[in-house]
Amino acid sequence: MYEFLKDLDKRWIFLLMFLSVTIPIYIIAKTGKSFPEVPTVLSEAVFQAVEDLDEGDPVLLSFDFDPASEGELGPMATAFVRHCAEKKVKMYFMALWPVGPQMIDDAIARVIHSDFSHLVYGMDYVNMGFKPGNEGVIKVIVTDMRELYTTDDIGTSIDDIPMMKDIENVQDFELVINVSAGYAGTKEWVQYASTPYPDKIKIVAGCTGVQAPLLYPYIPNQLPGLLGAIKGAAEYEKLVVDKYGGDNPDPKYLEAKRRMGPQLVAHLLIILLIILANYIYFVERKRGVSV
Amino acid sequence: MRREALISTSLLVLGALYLTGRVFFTEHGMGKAYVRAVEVKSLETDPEISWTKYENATQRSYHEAVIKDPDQAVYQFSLSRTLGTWVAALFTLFILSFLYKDNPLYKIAESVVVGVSAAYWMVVAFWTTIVPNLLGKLSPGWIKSWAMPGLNTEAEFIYLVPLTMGVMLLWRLAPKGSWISRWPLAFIIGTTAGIRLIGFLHADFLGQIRNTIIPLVVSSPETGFSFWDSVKNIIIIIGVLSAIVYFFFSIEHKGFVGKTAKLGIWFLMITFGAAFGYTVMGRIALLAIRVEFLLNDWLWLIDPSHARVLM
Amino acid sequence: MKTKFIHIIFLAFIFSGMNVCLQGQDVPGPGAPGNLSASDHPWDHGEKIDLEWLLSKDDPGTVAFYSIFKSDPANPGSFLFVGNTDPGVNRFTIEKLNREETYFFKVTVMDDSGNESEPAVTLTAISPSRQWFDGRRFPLFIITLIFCGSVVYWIYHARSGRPLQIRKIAGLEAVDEAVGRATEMGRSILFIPGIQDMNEIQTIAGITVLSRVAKVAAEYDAKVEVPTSRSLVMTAARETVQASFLTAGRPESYNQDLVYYVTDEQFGYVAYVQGMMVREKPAACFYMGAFFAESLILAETGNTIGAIQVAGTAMPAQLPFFVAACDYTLIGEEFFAASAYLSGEPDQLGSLKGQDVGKVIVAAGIIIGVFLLTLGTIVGPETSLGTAFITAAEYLKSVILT
Amino acid sequence: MKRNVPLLITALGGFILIIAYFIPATQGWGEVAAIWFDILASIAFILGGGNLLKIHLKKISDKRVGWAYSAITLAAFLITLFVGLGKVGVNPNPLYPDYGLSGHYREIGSPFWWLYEYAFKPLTATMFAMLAFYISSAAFRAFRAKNIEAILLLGTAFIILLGRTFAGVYLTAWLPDWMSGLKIENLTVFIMSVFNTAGNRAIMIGIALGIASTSLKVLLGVDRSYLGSGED
Repeated sequence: MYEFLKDLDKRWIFLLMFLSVTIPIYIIAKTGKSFPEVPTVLSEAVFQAVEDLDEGDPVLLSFDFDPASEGELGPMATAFVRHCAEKKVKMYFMALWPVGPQMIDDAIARVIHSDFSHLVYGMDYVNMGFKPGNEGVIKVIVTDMRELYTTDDIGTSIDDIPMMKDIENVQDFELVINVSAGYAGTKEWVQYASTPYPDKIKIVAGCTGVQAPLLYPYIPNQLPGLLGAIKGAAEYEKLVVDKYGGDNPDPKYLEAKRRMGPQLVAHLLIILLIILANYIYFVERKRGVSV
Repeated sequence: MRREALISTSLLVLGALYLTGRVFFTEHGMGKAYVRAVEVKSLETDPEISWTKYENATQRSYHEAVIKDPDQAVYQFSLSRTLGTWVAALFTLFILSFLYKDNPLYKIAESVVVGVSAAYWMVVAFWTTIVPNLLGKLSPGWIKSWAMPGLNTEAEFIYLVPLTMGVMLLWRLAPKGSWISRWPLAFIIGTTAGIRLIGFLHADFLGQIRNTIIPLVVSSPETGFSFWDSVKNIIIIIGVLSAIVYFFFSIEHKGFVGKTAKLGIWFLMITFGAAFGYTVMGRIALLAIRVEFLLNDWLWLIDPSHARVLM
Repeated sequence: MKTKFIHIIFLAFIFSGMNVCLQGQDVPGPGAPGNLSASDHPWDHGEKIDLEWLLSKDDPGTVAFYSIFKSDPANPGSFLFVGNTDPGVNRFTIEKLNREETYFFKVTVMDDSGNESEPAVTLTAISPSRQWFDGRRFPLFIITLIFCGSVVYWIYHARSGRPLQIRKIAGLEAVDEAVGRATEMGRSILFIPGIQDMNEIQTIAGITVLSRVAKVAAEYDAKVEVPTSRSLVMTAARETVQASFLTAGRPESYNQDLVYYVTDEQFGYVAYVQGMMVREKPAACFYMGAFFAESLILAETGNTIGAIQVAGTAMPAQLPFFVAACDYTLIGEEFFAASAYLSGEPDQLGSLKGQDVGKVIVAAGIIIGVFLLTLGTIVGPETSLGTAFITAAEYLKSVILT
Repeated sequence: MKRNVPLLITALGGFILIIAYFIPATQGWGEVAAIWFDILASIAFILGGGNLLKIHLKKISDKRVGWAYSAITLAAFLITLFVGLGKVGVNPNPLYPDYGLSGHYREIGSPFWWLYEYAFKPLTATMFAMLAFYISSAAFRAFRAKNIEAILLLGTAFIILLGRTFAGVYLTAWLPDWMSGLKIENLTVFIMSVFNTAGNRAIMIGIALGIASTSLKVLLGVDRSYLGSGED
C-alpha cells in the first residue's frame, strides 16, 4: 500500500477526479435523483430579502461574472431572476464585467422568455448593459445613474424606457442583487454602495466559493444574505422551488441541486486524498525517511 | 515510451470510432444544434427593413414543430452551430489532454486561445472604451453618424488630455524619443498610488478597525448575557490583534511577541484552510459544467433538461 | 413680565374659547411646531440643509411624529414629503438637494389620532452651499497625515544613517538563491508580475521585485523571461529590466524580446504560460503581483517541473494555494515589504517602520473601542455611566473611523 | 528632464488626487482618473497587439521550432480582430436600421459571437476547470501534518469540505441538541464567521498599510524602478 502510494503518478489522481465528477453526473441525469438540501441561515436570509419585496418594487440585478464561472453562478442567476419574476418586481439588469451582458441575456432567455413571456422589455425588465470602471461605476451610480447610463445595452435612450422614469440612482432600488465572480463584485458593492448608505441600499449576493470567505467579515451588517458557491445556489433553488415550483418543476430550476452530486463525491475524494497523504507521511516518519 | 505512444494512439482511434458510430449509426446522432428563426422588424415604419435573427432552440422543439407541420421553416438545423458544438467539444478535450502530458493537440488549443482572446479583448476595448468614452466624447457628432446613433452629448475637450497621453505612450514605436512614453506611465502610476493610498486607508484600514470594535461581553436587556456570542467576540479580537503582531516588522519574533506572532500565524492558517475548503467547491462545479457540456450538448448521452426527443 | 403674563392668559383664553367652539365638530389638530429655521449643513458637498424648529406644545403628549417637506423646484408652490422624526426631536438634515435650486421647507405635526397641525414654514428661500472641505473626512485626514508623516519620518531617520532593527522574512533570502540555482543549471528564470494592469499597486510592487531579480540575474548572466498579460505592464517591465541590466553593468545582455505581451485574457494567458513552463522548464519561478484563479495552475505546474517557486501576493483568496504549493510565500503585507527589503536601501527600510506605526494605531483603536464597549455592556446601558461609555465607543466608530 | 519630469508627474498626480478626496468639489476626480486610465489601457492595446504580431511573425519567418503554432495564433488573432472591429455579419439596431454599425458587436449569430461562443468560452472555461485536478493533486502532496500550522490548515479544510456537502450533515446529525454547536454545518459557520473573519481582517489591515506605504514611496520617488534607467 505504502509503496504503491509513495510514487503514485499524479495522473491517477487526475483520472480519479475526472471519474468522481463524471459518474455522478451521468447517474443523476439518468435516474433523475439527487441529494437533499437543508437551507442554511444565509440562504434563508437571501430568500427572505426577495420575499419581502412588493409587486412593482424596483430591483437592481448586477451580474458581475463571466462564462468561466457560469457553472457556479448560472444556477443562482436563474433562481434570482425567477424569484423576482414570481414576485412581479421590476428588474433592472447591469454588469460590471464586460461579458456580463451576455450572462444577463442568457438568464433572460432561460427564464423570462420561456416561462414569463408576458413580461415586457422596458416595462418589467431592462438590460442596462456593461460599463467599464469597476468600483468607479458603483461610486457614480449610487448618486446618479444617468451620468453613466445614458442608453440601455442595445442603445435605446434611457429617457425612452418607461421603467427608468422613477430611477435616479441606486438608492431608489428596494434591493440590490449581486451575482459576482470576483473583482469588481460583491466586495465593491458592499464597500461603495451599502456601507455609505446603510439605510437606503440593501444588498444580497451570490458569489463563488473563492470569494465567500472574504465576504464573511461584512455579514450581517453590510451584507444581510449571501449564497456561497453551488451549495448556496442549491439551497436557494430549493427554497424558491418549494414555494413556487409546483409538483413537477422544470429541471433548469434544479441545476445547482443536480450539480451537488458530483460535488459530494469529489469532496469525498479530496478528503480521502488528504487522509492517504497523511498516512504516507506518518509511515515515512516512522521509518525515519527524511522529508 | 513506445508503449505509451501505442496506448494513446489506440485510445484516439477508439474514440474516433465511437464518435463515428454514434453520428452515423444511431438514429438520433449527436452534437446537432438547432435554431429558431425570428423576424426582426425595424422600429421605424418607413422604410420598413427586416431581417432574421436566429435564437438557439432545442432538438425537442424542432422535432415537435416538424411533427406538427413538416414544411415549417421556423425551426431549423444549424450547420454553423453544430460545427461550433463540435469545435467547442474538441477544444475542451484538447485542453484536458494536457493533464496526461503536453502534446500537439494542446498546443493547437493553446495557440488558438491566445490569438482569439487577445483579439477579443482588443475588440471589446475598442467598442466599449475607445468609441464611446474617447471618440464619443471628443467628436460626438461623428460617432453619432456611424456608430452610436443614440448618442446625444456635447463634446468634452478635456478628453484631449488622455488622447495626447495615449499618443505619447505609442511614441515607443517611434525610432527616437521613446522616453516620452514614460510621462503617461508616470501619470498612471502616480494617480494609481494616490487613489489606492487614500482608498485603502479609508475603506479597508478604518473599515476593518471599525468592524472589530465589538464588546467582549455580549449582553442585552432583552436576552441577557450570551456566553457563545461573547466567546466569538473574544476570539475575533485575539485573532485580529495577534495576526497583526505577526506582521510587525521592527520587532524580532522572540519571547512574548514571538508567542503572540505564533498564535497569529495559527489564525492565518485556519483562514487559509477555510478558503481552501471553500474554493474546492467552486472548482469542482467548473469541471462539472464542462463534463455536462460534453455528455449533454455534444455526446447526447444525458439529457437533464429534457431538451431532446430521442427518436 | 406682567404684560407677558397677560398675553399668556389672553392666549389661553382664546384657545379654550376655540376649544369650546370646536367641540362637537372635528377634533382640532395638535399644536403646530414653531420658528422653523433652515441653515446650510456645514462641511458638506452642497447637498444638505439642516432644519430646526420649536417643539409643538403637545410634545411630550399626543404628538406621534413630525413630518418634513421640501418645496418642489420643478413645481413652485407645492411641497414634497421628505421624512418623519420622532416626538421630542427638533432637528432634521435634508439630503440630496440640488445646489442650483432654492428651497422652502415646512414641518407639520401628526398626533396619535391622525390629525395634522398647521405647518411651520420657512420664510426665506435657501439653497445648500458647497464647502471647500469635507468635514466627515476630517478624522481620515488626520489619520492619513499621521500615517504618511510617520513613514516619511522613519525614511529620513534611516537616511541619516541611524541603524534600524528589522526582522527577517523567510522568503526573501530565497530570491538570490533561486536565481543562483537557475544559473548553475543553465536554465531560465520565469517572472510573472500578476495579471492585473498598472492601476493595481500589487503590480507596481511586483515590478519593483522584478527590478531586483533582473539585477541579480544580470550579474549571474541568467535569462529572465517575463510574459505579461497587459500591454502597459509589458512597457513598464521592459523599462525596469533594462534599467536593472544597466545597473548591473551589462546593458548589452538585455534582450527586450524576453519581456513580451501574451493576451489580456486570464485563462488564455495561463494556458500559454503553463505550456511554456513544461516546454522550457525554468529553474526558478517568481509570482509577484495580483493573482486570481491561475495561482494554483501556475504553482502546480511549477511544482511538476521541479522549479524553486517564490510567490508574493495580497490576494487573500489565493494565498492558501501559494502557501500549499510554493517553496516560499510572502503573505499580504510581507509582499509589499519585500521591495523595501530587496532594494537594501536604508530609506526603503524606514518605510516599514512607518507601517508598524500604522499597526500601533490599529491596535490602539481596537483596544480602546473594545474596552469602552465592554465596560458599557458590563455597567449596563441603562445606567448613565454605561450610556456614556457606549456613546464614546459609538463616536469612535461612527465619527472618527468613518 | 527624462527622469525628473516623470517623477514630478507621478508626485503631482498622486498628491492632487489625495487632496481632492477631501474637497467636496473634487471628490469625483478619482473616477475621472479611472476613466482616463481605461482609455490609456485601451490605446496601449496597440503596443501589446503589435508585440504579439512581431513575436509570431518573427518565429514564422525564422522557421523556429513550433512556427506552425505561431501561424495558428496569428490567424486566430487576425480573423477575430477583423470580424470584431468590422462588426461582420452584425444586424443593425432595430431602432436605427439605417446605421449598419449600430448593432451590438457580439450579436448572437454573428461570426464574432461564434468565435466567442465556440472557441473563447470553451477554451477558457476548460482551462479554469483544470483547477479541479490541480486542487486534488495539491491536496495529496501538500496537506501533510508536518507541524501545528499544517495541521490547522488541513484540519480546517477538512471540516469545511465535509460541512459543505450532504455527507457532513449526515455524519453529525445524531448529535443531541445541546451539542448542536458541534454539528458540522454549525461548526462550518462558526469557523467562517469567527476564525476566518479574524484572519481575513488582519490580512486586510496589513494589506491596506502595505499598499498605502508602497504608494507613498512611489509618490515620494523613493521607489522608482518602474521608470527605467533614465537613458533613452
